[in-house]
This record gives sequence, C-alpha cells and structure tokens, in this order.
Amino acid sequence: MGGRDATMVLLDENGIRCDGRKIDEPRRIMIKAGGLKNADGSAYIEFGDNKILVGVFGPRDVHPKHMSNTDTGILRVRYHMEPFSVGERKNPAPSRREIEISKVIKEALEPAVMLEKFPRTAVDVFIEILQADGGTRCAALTAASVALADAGIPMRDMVAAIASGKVADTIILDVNNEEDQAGQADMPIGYMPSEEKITLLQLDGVLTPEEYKKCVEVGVEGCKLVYDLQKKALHDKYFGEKAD
Amino acid sequence: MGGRDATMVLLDENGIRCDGRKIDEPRRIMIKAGGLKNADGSAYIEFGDNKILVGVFGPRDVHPKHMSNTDTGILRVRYHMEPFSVGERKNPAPSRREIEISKVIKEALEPAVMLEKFPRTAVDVFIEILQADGGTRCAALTAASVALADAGIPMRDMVAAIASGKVADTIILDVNNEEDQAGQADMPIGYMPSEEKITLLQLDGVLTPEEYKKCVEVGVEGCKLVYDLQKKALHDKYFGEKAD
Amino acid sequence: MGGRDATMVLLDENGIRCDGRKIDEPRRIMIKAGGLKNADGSAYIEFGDNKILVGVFGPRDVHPKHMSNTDTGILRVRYHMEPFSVGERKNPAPSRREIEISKVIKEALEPAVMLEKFPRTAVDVFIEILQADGGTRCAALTAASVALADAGIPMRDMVAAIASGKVADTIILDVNNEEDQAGQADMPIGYMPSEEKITLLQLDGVLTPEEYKKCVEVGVEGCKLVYDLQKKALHDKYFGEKAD
Amino acid sequence: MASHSVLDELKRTQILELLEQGKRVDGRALDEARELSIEINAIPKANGSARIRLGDTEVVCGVKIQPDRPFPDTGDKGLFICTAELLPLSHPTVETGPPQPPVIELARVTDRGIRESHMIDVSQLVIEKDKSVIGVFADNVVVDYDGNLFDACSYAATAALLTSKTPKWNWTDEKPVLSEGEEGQLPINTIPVSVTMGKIGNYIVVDPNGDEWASMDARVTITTDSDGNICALQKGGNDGFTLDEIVKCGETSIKVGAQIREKLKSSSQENQ
Amino acid sequence: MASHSVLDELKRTQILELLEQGKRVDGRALDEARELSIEINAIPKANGSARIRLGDTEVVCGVKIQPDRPFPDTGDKGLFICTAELLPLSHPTVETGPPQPPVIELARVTDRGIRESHMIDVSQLVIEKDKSVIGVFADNVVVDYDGNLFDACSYAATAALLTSKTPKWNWTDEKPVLSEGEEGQLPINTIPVSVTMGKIGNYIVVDPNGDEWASMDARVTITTDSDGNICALQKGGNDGFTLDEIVKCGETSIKVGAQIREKLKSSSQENQ
Amino acid sequence: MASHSVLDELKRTQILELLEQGKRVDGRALDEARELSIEINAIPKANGSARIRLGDTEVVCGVKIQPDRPFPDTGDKGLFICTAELLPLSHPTVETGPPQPPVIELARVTDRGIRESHMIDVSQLVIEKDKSVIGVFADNVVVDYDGNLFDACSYAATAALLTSKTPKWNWTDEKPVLSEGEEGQLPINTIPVSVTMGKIGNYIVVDPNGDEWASMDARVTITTDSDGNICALQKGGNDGFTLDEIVKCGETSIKVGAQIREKLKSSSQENQ
Repeated sequence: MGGRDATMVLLDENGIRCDGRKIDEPRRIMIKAGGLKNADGSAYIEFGDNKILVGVFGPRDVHPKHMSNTDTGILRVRYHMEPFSVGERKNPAPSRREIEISKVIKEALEPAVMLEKFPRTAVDVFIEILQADGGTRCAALTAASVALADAGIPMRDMVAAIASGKVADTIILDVNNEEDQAGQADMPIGYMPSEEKITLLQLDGVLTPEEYKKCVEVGVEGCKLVYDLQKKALHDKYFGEKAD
Repeated sequence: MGGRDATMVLLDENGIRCDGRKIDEPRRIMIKAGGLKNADGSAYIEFGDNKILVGVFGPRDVHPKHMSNTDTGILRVRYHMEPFSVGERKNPAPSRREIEISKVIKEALEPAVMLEKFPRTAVDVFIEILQADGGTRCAALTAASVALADAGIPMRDMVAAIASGKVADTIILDVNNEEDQAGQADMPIGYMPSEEKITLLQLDGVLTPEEYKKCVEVGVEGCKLVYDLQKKALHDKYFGEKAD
Repeated sequence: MGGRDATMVLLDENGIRCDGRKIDEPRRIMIKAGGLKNADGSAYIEFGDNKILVGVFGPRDVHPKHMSNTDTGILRVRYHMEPFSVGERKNPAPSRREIEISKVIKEALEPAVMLEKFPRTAVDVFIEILQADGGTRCAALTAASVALADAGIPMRDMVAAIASGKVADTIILDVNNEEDQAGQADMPIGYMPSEEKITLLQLDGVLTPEEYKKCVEVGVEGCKLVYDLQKKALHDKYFGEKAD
Repeated sequence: MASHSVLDELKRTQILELLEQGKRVDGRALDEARELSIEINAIPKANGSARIRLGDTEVVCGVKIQPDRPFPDTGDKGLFICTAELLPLSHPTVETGPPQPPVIELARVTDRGIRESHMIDVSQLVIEKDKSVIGVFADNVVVDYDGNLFDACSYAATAALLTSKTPKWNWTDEKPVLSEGEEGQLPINTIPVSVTMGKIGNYIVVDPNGDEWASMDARVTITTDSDGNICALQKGGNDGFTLDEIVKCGETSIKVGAQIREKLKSSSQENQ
Repeated sequence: MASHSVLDELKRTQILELLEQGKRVDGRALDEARELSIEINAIPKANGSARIRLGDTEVVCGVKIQPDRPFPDTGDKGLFICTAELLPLSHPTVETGPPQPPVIELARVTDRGIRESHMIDVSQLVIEKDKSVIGVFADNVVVDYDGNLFDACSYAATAALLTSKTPKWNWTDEKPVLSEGEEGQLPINTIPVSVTMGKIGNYIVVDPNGDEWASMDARVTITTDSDGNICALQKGGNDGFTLDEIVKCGETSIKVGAQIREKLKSSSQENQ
Repeated sequence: MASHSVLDELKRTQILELLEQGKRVDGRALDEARELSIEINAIPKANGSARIRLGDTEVVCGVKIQPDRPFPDTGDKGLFICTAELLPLSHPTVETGPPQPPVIELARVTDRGIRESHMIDVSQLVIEKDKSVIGVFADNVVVDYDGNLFDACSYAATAALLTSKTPKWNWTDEKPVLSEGEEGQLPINTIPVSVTMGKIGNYIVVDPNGDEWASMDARVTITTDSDGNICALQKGGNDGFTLDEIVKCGETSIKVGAQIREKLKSSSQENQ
C-alpha cells in the first residue's frame, strides 16, 4: 500500500479525488435485473468501469447426491474473470484469488438466503467479470443479490456492498482502481440494511483504531445507498413501465 | 498456408509432385487387420510414412454407469500421438489438437457403427500414432474402420479416408507432410462408399467455389481406392492363405 | 554415481567417514511413539538430520466403496516432503519420486500388517518429511512401523529399515546425504527381523557380485539395530516412566 | 445440451413435420440466418470488443493486444489466438471445470476460420524479429445459449477484430516499450464469415437454433472470405452428407456469408 | 471439519449454555487465547523455522530464502510468499489432493496479514534491480488440528521470520553468487499479530478451539501491527456481525494482539 | 491387472501345483526368460527405435535426440530421460488419464536401470557448457501386455539406444545449429540388462508372464552391466524375500542377463 505512483494526487486541496468525486461520493452505479434467457434469474451491473453479469440457477438437484444436505439447501458461488477483463490478458485457469473471492461472496450471501426452505437442493450463482476496475467483489455481491431475488429465491434481505478506504490520510467511500493501487487502505463491506448485519468485510492496509471505526461506518452508509439502487432495479423490472 | 519454404517445387512441369507421385496418385498404403493379442479387434496401417496402430475393445460395460445410454451403445475414440512420432519430441500430455481429432474421428465412425445393436455398452477405439507424416487423421480413420470390423462390431459400411488438396493451383489427391506445410489447401475426407455418405470433412486453406467442388470429388474417388485396400486387408486375414 | 565432488574424502586412512562415523556405525537415531492428538497412531523419528512425522488413521471406511475389498483391508501410504525440507524449496505438487516411494513403502509394510483382520476397511499412513538428509525412505518406513503399532493395528512384526552402500570401494552402513551424492552405491533395505524377510530393497550404483552380497548382509544387520530402537520407543511410551 | 430426452424426441418430430412443409419452428426460410445484432466496444478497456446476439445466442468477445515472444520457427510473424468458452450462466447444463471436447472443437474451429482466411496480416505484427512480436488474443465467452455457437463466436471475434485499436511498441534496451499516444488499426486483409448448416432428416437449415441443434443429425461449418472463396470447413455430428449436399452447402455459405459480411462491415464502419 | 452431525449439534448446545453463564468449554475467558508454545529453529536446515502449538493446534513453518526473478513491474522489490497446507495427519477428515477453498483462504489470509503489515522490507531484498531479487518463502504445515488455523499459521510464520538468517548474494557474471559466511537478519519493520474471534449465538470468543470452530456462526480475523494499528481483516462464516460487534472486535484484537506480540518477541530474542 | 478374482485364484493354484513339479504354465524352466524378438528401426523418422516382443508382451521404443538446456547444477552433462507408458490398447483394464503409481514406478525403474549403469556417457553430450546440451529421450509405449513390463521396456530402450544415430550441433550465434549430414553413434559405455524375477509361494521364476505376474507374491528386478556387475535393483509386491533368496536372485540376474545381452548385441550389430 506504499503506492506505486507516489506522484499521483489522490485528493486535492478542495477534497476532490483523482476521478473528480467527493470523498463520500460513489461512482456511477447502474443495475439491471434480468436480461439472460436461460438463467432462472440474472442481473447486470455497471459500477464505475466494472461491468459484471450474474446468472442464478436453482433450486435444483445436486450431483453427486452425497454433496447435498437433507436439512438445508446449499449455495454455490463462482466468481470468474474473463481473460479480457483486466489490463494484461488473464490466464483462463481459475486463480487462487478467484477461489477465495468466490468463498467470501458465498459466505456474504448465505445469511441472506433462506436455504432452509429448499433442503437437498442447490442454488448456483455464477458471477462473470466482463470488465474490472477496482471493487469487483462489492459490485459482484450487489448484483448477485439482485439476481437471486430475480430468480425468486426466498431471501431475508438483499446484501448491498461497497468499499470504503483511506487515501491521503482521509477516509473515503468507494475505492476505485487507482485509489486501491496507490492508496493506504481498502475495506470492502457487504451489509444487509434491514437485518443490520455486516456479512462481508475485508481490509488491506493500515488504519488507526479511530480510522478503522470510521471506515466501517462510512462503508455501512454507502451500502444503504447501493441498497436503494438494488430495490429500484427490481422495481423497474417488475413494476416499471418497461416491465414485461 | 503461405508456405514456409517458398522455394520448394511442389509440382514440376510434367505434373510430378515433390515425392514423385502424379497428381491423383496416393502414397503407398499397407493395411493389416488384427495383430494385437489383448484387443478385441485391431489393425495396423502404413500410409506413406504414417505408421498407426488401432485397438478396439467392446461392446463392454460402461463405468460410471450413468455415462451409458439405455437406448443405444456409445462409441469412444482416443487419437493419441507417441512422443517420438513427430519431428520434435511431443509433450506426453494430450493436446487440444488430439482432443479435437478424437471427436472428429468419433463422429466420422458413428454413422458406420450399428450402435443401436448394443444398448448400455460402449465400444472403445484407441488410435496410436507411432509415426506421423501428414494425413494422420485419414489414415487413422481408415485403420479404425478395419479394427472395428476385425472386432466383429456390426457395421453398415466401413469409412475410408484420404485427403485431397491444392498445391501450385492444382487439385491433388493425398496430401503429404511437405504439401500440407507448403501447399495451398488440405481437405481430409472420410467416406462410406456403399452408403455414399461423407462422414468426415475438414478444410484448411483457400479454394474457389470450382476448386472446392473438384476437391470434394477427387477426395471421394480417393476414398474408393482406400476402401478396396480395407476390404483386401480383412479378406487376407479371414480368407487369405495366411489366415489363422 | 561418479560423484559431483571428486575431491571430498569420503573415507580416510583410519576408516573414518566424512561425518566421523565408522563404516558400520549408524547415525544418531531417536524414535518417539505417539505425539499427535488426532491421529489414531503416530511416531516421530530423527535419523541423522532427517526429521519425519508419521500419522496413522484406521481401520476406517473406504470412500468410494468400490475401492474397498470384501476379503481384506487395504493399506494406503503417502510419502510427502514439505517445501522447506530440502536444500532448494520444493514445489508443493507431488513429484513422481514421491509417488514411487509411497508405493515402495506401502509394499514394504504390507507383509507386516495383518490386513486380513479388517476386511472392507482401509488403514492410512501419512508420512511427512520435515527435514531430509539422505535415507528418508528408510527412516520413514521405520517410523511408519512404529506409528502402525501405536495405532493398535495388528501386525506380524515391525519393519526396520536402513541403507547400506559403497564409498571409496568399501561397504558401509547408513548412507548419509554426502555419501549418497558422491558415493558409489546406495542400497535401502527394509527387514522384518522375526520373520526374516526383506520387504524393501532398492539399489542405485555399481556393485560386484561379492559386494552385492556383503551389502545386503550389512544392511540386514543394521536393520536389527534399528529394530531394537523401535521396540524401545514403544516400550517407553507404553511401559516407560513417562507413559501416560 | 448433449442428453436426449423424450422431450427432445417430440421436438425433433415437430421440427421434421414442419420442414416437410418447408417451414422452420421460428418461421425462418431454410437458408435464412437469425437476426444478428452487434454492439461494438462493449468492453472499452479492451483493445477491441463486441457483444453480439444471433437470435437468442449471445457472445461477448474481448481482444487484447500485447507484446509476446514469437514461436521459435516463426520469428517474423506476430501471434493470433482466438479462444471460446461456455460460461455456466449461458445454460443450465453447462458445467465449470476444464473445457470438454465440444468446447475445444468450438474454440479451434473459430480460431481456424479466422486464421486460414488470413484476415490479420501477422507479418506486420513484429516488434523485433525473432525477439518480440505483437500478440492478438480474441477471447469469446458465451453468455446465453440458443444453438450455433460456431457462427456466433466467429461473428463476435470478427466484429471485435475489425474495430480493434492496436498500440505501438518500439524495441528499446532489449525490450518492447509502449509508444504512448500512437494507436492504429490491425492490418486486415479480408473479412471471414462462418456459416453453419444443420442436417435434420433430409433437410439442411442455415444457422440452427437451440431446438434445431439438439435435433440435427449432422452439421457443417463453412467459412468464406471477402473474395467469395472458401477457406475453412468443419463437418460434425453423428451422421454424414452426400457429395451433392456438401457442394450445395458450399454455395449456401457463399450466399449467406455475403449478407452477413455486409452487416459486419457496416457495424464496424459506424464505430471507426 | 465441515460436516454437521447430531454430535455437533449437541456440542453447540453445550457451548451456548456455558456461554450464557460467561464460561467456555475449556474454562477460558471469552477474550482469552489458548496457551501458545513456540519452538524456534525446529528445522535447522531451513533459513528459519518454528514449531508452535496453540492449544492442541500445531503448526510447523519453514522459511526458505533464495534468489528469484522479480515480478516484471516490481523489479526493485524482493518476493515474500507465505503458504499454508493442512497435512492429512492433522485430522481424520483432511483429504489429500489439490487444496480446497478453505485452505486457499487460510493461505491467502495468512499471507496478507503479514504482507499488509509491511513486516518485511522487501525493498532491501534486491540483488540486482530488475534482474534478481531475494525470495522469502514461509511455508506453514498444519500437523495437528484443534481449530483456529488462521492465528496458528500466522504465529508460526511470524516466529520463523523473526529468527530467520538470510544469506547474501552478489551479482557476478550476470547471475547471483552466494557470498559464503555472510549471514544477516531479515529486514523487519513490525510484528504483525492476527487474532481470530468466533461468533457463537450472540457471544464472541477469542481463539476458538476445534469444538467452538465447528459450532460458530461467523468469524473475523484481525491483524494488528506493533504500533497498535489494524492492518488486515477477514470476515468468514455464514452469518454476519453488527457494526458494534465489528468495532468491538477491533479493540479486542489490539488488546489480545499486544499480549501475543510480547510472547513472539521474547521467544525470538531468546533465539538470536 | 490389479484386481483379484476367483479366476485369478484358480490360476494361482494351478501355477503353484505345476511349480511343485518344477514346471511352469508355458513349459519354461524356472530360470528361463521368454523368447525375445527385436525389430530395430521400427520408427525410421526417430533417431533410434526398436519394437520388441518378450513372449506376448510388446513394446515400442522411440529415441529422440535434440538440443536442450542443461540442469543448472550439471552444465557439463547432457540429458538422458527414459519414460514408459501403458497404451490403452495393450490390455482391457488399462485406463487413459494421468499415469497411476505402477506406471510411474515402471518408468522410473526403467530409467534408473539404464542411468545407473552409465550406459550413455552424458559428459560427451555437451554442445556448449552451461548453455546447451544434447538431450536423449527414450520413450517406451506398451502395445500388448503379457506381464513383466520392466524387462520388456528395458530391452526396447536399450536396443533403440544401441542403434540410435545422433545428429551434431555447433554453437553459433548463441544457439545450437544443426550440422547437416554429420551423424554418429551415441557414446555407449556398457549394455545394461534388467532381469525380473517373481516369487510365487516359495518358488522364484524368471520373466513372469501375465498369469504368473497376477499370481506372484513379490518380485525383484535386478540390472547388470557388461562387466557382470549389479547396478540397479527394485523390489516390489506385497511380500518379502529372505536374504538367501535375494543373493540367489543376484546370481540369476547375472547369468540370464548375459544371455540377453548377447541377443541385444547381435541384433544391434546387424543393424549398424
């Protein structure tokens, strides 16, 4: 987190960030519920320059059977980057990073999904990163919640997600790629507003105890903004003028 | 197909090719039915400098069971090159090329094999390229048909195969390795003469519509020559003087 | 076996070896039975600078079931080196050498274990090389026998193991790493003293027929020394003052 | 997509009955491809990209252009590699894990169709002979499945390549150094178009949709270039074609290919 | 360790009943870690090593230090890589084969906790800029399992790194040449300490043992540095935390981390 | 070949009953190997090759000789690598996929027998010290299985190596350049011969065929060189040998090995 490019000004004297945003201002977020024909539910999100597609299948049978659970349904999540989604072409083999993020997102969604309602079966969430720009896991988690809702999976709440962080000794909302590379800390947060539960939380970078508290608080507030956009996306599809 | 070695004369003023053949003349072809002790059927072919061994097992049980089909038998084909079969030692791991050719040969044999006669079971065809010299897939398909017949698998017909192609703006029969490397087009054809069906067809290289038609026709005629040698090989084993 | 370092004196004029030992003197050997909480049986050995931990589980169910044998139990052995156990950091993927040694040790233990007493089940032996110093397979086999006994697996006898070899045209006992690298022959031997059976035997390096006989004899005598230490380790645990 | 169920049998019967009346399930003529819609530059951070729909089959292609080492025996040529992958969200039957033979065939046929047409002049993609060349990677991902991935991937890759911007590199201090601000087009020789035809009973249909794909006996994919020549072909499926059918398919591929080539041209010109 | 049986349910009930009385199954206070014992230099042939027990969880870490190539874009920095592996003798449920997602997470979280603290000054690990750097590999193997591998691996790696001896290399004839007899310490900036807390019902316990680990709803691992700052965090498990809980966990990690840091310091100083 | 059926039991009983009368199932003496037939140069495009039959076990070995990089610590030696593979057409039980432990052992024992005899003088296979050496790859493929692959692969590899022609390379412009038209023999020091003996009950038989292989309790493979010395040994199988048996097997391997060495010599001389 020392920052590769020490000369980049991440925050100017007027509190404006390298991409023109204010410290508590998220990037442009566009969420669309549905879109895929074959998936049982789907969503597309543009979150800054991130472009992510999520498809959901299930509840459906589990093969091999011994992987299923007679007491509860299981959730399976795959986070996957396209070879062209990042600066240098990514090797198609799944990286250890992708495997870890798949697990982290799965555990962030599990508190939200009423898995007990569909024992013996599985729900599959497939996340495809078409273009990456810092904060993919938060954008992916946000879209996955909408895709699960679009598939009609019973849920306690949706998980909204965004990263807070620290640049130029200041706590900011929604860390972009440059800020992640050259900044001081990055803290992705996933939050269920109506349940008041943090279900995803990670941190890379150094924070004092006070900054740590501030960072969590700023992130939770950001999640509430994202949550409204999630609800709007579902509303647009199911109750909007363009609803089919 | 621009040709690595532009200076090589692929066709001289008398219509003679780089290896002395006429334009419609195949390389030396020697087919032997049988030869392996453990395989249910086998064949060995020398097709120019290609040397290929094929072994067939089956019909036999399928493991795991869920891979079998209650309505029909299944055909499985593996095309495999030995490390010493090509110029530079081949890495032993199966290449994507070998996987594709296995599939292409399988689909070329399926119309010939009466799979419906042995439901729930599998017939395995193992093709081993001992020495490669251009046109391995045609030689392999030709030998595989003979090995299937030698195994007593019920068949509608045998598939005979050979490549036609284009060198020095001329359509030729049976493309050898040099002609494949330096020539203009290579079109492997597999054909069932009594059924009049083309079951393998591929093309690499540029042909005008007229050349395309000519190339298919030349290839089909070539397959008929190969077909006679296939029948002779089986005759030699089962009715010949050396039959055991 | 020409030896990389021809200048190293492997045996001086007084019959003393590069590490100060006499020709028939083994390295320091320390064996401890037990030690791991979760394993059903375990042992730790220091054999020269080798440090090896062995854990045993079983008899236990086999998954998938079709791998089990209704007539007899099965023994499964994994020999595995830690990345930090050798001079240059070892790639974590299992090497072909590790797979072969696993098989060799398994076949050396099988004559000792009464597999017929626990049909349909498996006993797993996990060997972990924490630090390697020449002769790991013998040290591992020695410790594995103790761990099997510690797990209460019914056995005909224990297998004791040590290597004999040839340096400076002399047959020696217990080849260390330098002697293996620069010496003339290395012969690992595993032996069941009460059954008088050699169950592990390998040889790399050139021996005359007379040397060959001598080498086997020296090795078998060495195994008897090791055998006493194995018995002592079990006695110390189960009947010693420190027994729990 | 490989398993055959009773439902598949019923669909095949229906498709065949319609074909006997000269009709297709979705109302198309036998030699008519589905509507092709092309969104150029769907992935702006890539060097080129396209998101295309062929009926309800949807494919995204991203092109990455970057310095690479040449193959040892072709140090005077750049690299062109085209891949294809079926994303698991494209259909409930797609499994994750290493690519299965049908996907390997899809990738190789897509690659070969473009490569054999000599669409890209790789001899112009050399930074320093024998040491450093430009690699062009066109990666297709299938996002929604409704049959005929061969053509869908081919069109996505071709559309993306036609509109790719390539950076320039100079050979400095024994390594390729990006020449900032200089961007050009890829050296394009021709526009290859793949046309896939399925044989169902004795009928041959262009651009089979998902139901037709599951019902067909054999298929042939023929790629033509801007000169109307045939430059690649792949037969597949577990039945065969007659010689006459194969010749006829060649003619159809030229005719249908010409229509699609115009579509690819116009959408790329709108995006220059 | 992932399967839930009737026995697991019974254990969870017992654990929860005790927690309601402010007690833990093994008698510890809720914010009390298990006893940590550290054996430095357990693998003398490695450049550094430690064998640690945290309660009945046991981990061996070996450090290898050797010349390596730098990453292309960071030619002015050495490499630091920390791994973790569950040996099959550590628990009857561990399977051999490629690492499963929980082990991949374990390895990455252990690595990140140390990396993000900047414990090792990798800028001092350069032999020749852009050509050769020093690689530091800290490989953890779990030898006995009783819960909380995150902290056990972190302590083993930290103890091994603090006491590692690094050889020196010179850049001669375009390759790194070992400078015999010269050995030094690794350049250490700070001592990171990871503290893992499990949430069981509404209770949060420090350093969950195996039974607690199998019973807990969620967990969080927080790493602090010598300045008392927080430098890495990972939430896991299939439930969530409230904001207040997360803030409280931060405080606990600083307090408990400080105790463990003293322990790590003193055992490393005894072994200098 | 690993599964034990009732049929296997019956065969073993029959084999043992015959052995008690001093006889073997195929009429051989206990210390008699099966007939060995050798076809040299079966793969003319390889640098050397042999197709051999040992009874009904058939193996093809092809040798490829090509420039390669030396191992970092042995820059003054060429490479010799010998492999072995069981082709699926060799027996109905052989499966495709990554090699199983018995095949890995087969390959390593075959390689070691030749390597430890110092058959090939790798110090003469250097093109440019530390930079480029000659690699000799002897790849065995088993084409038909009837027991005792250890000896069959060893004989195939040895016959192929004895008759290999090696090209010459010069070190020009920092790379190895083929010197056209110059071909020589490999530098051969000795002729290693492997002899495998199976223990069935208390009987030891040379060169077990397929039925004997499935019935035996233990085996030992001993390789001897042209001087009649023993240079490699591998015991296998799930029983043991007495010390006397092992010493006796050594003597048998020298005696039988000498006969087979003559056979290998004469067939290679016919093909010079």
